[in-house]
Amino acid sequence: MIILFVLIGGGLFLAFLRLILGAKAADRAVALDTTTLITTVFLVLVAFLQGRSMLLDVALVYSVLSFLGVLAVARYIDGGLR
Amino acid sequence: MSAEYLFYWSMAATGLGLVLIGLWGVLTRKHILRIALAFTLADTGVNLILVWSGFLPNRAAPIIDSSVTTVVDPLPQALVLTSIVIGVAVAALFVVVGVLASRKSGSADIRHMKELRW
Amino acid sequence: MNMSLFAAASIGTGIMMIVAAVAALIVKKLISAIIIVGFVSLSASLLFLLMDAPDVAITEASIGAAISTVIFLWGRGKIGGEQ
Amino acid sequence: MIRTIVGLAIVLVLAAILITVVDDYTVPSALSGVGELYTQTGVEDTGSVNLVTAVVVAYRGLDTLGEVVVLFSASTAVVLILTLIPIGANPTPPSSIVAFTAGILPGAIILFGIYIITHGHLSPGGGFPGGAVVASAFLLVMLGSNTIPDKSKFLSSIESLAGLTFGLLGFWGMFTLGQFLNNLVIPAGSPGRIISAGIIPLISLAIGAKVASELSGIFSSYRKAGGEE
Repeated sequence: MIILFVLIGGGLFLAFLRLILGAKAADRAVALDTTTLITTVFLVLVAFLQGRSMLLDVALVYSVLSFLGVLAVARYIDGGLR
Repeated sequence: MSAEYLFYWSMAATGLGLVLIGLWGVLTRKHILRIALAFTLADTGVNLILVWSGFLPNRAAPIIDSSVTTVVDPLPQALVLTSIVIGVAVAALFVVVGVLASRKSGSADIRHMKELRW
Repeated sequence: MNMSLFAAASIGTGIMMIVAAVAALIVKKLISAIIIVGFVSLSASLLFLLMDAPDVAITEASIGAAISTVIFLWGRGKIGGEQ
Repeated sequence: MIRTIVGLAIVLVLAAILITVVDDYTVPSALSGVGELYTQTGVEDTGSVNLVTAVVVAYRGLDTLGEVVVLFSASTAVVLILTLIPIGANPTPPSSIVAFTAGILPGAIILFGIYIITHGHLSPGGGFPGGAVVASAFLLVMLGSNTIPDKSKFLSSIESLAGLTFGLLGFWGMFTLGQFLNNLVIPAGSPGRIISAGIIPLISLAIGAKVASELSGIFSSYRKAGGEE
């Protein structure tokens, strides 16, 4: 269990570094996508540890809607949000 | 310094820090949309503190089934649920007014918005 | 055991949120600030789940991930110009 | 520069005050006041398994009505401002990948949002999060197209119908049981089933429709202002 937490935390931290330091807006958008993916995994792990399957709904909402923000950033860079 | 103590107080410290950072941003930033972003940050911090005020460690989420006996306080969660949705509508209003003000004065910098001086 | 792991997770998430909030206010370009505020909102949803509030976590995830980011990006696109 | 220093000083003083206020608290071990009452008797009183939905819709239903009015006035202000003063620009059309995805996914997202709304008394969810999810489906439609939406009257009629339904359901409880927004005007049923908890699912549907139509109205007015000129 500790190994899982360390792996998830390390991945989240690396993506977070790219989010803060990222040279361009596109780098930050990709880093945001990565962090939401890793966070979804962590939410599933929390639902497993607490033993309540209804907490999986939160992970479902995350995975359904997290790409919308990245899509909006892409459309903005493209010039579609004016 | 038990783990429970750290778990409980780290939530409050995060919310408090977000409120203070948002307040600092509102006071010192120049760009009108940056001020709106700082406002949103403070909003998130206030919501965190409100939910934290009904939270007890070692209890379950307030959805009763056969395996759960003690749950956390549902009342602050119900208030925050509506507060988040209202917060995004107010942020939309803020953005619209900011865009109109920057159109009128020709710049998004609040130092150039002469009409807003008092 | 679980409690200490959750404490480590909440402390790490809190530190990342604070650093990201400061970075959102001092970073140069506004679009980067909007992306970073989206990350702060998503991390807040993770903290809401750790505080046993799944309803609030769902609301914050859907609002913060999609709607709030798009509203700010739209406003940024309508202002145009510098910064 | 002087503004930065003054702002930092104000924030530091406020932080010191707040830290001295919360300094001597310890981790509590029991709930207090009305929260304890809700957790003890919530399921028998309302028939809803999810206590948050019970508080939002049944115990504090009048507060929720007021908050829906606040949301209504905020979104009406946005729509009114953008109708009176259009802000012109021409967005570029989306690429074919985005257009194709935005044609397929919104149906599934709307279905998921309806699931969240109607299961609000059984699992995490309810009117507010489900309405936000449905509104993000409409947002995806607008991100993936370049046309101007033309159904605003339809949206506002849905909005007024949902608000009217909320009020009328409240008055139903007032005339039969003598209490505004009492949810037991139809029997509670057995907690944990989808048809239970009185009229909580109906009020959740009304709240969800209202939130979704108001947020969609905000997006549609943003896009409409973008299309002119």
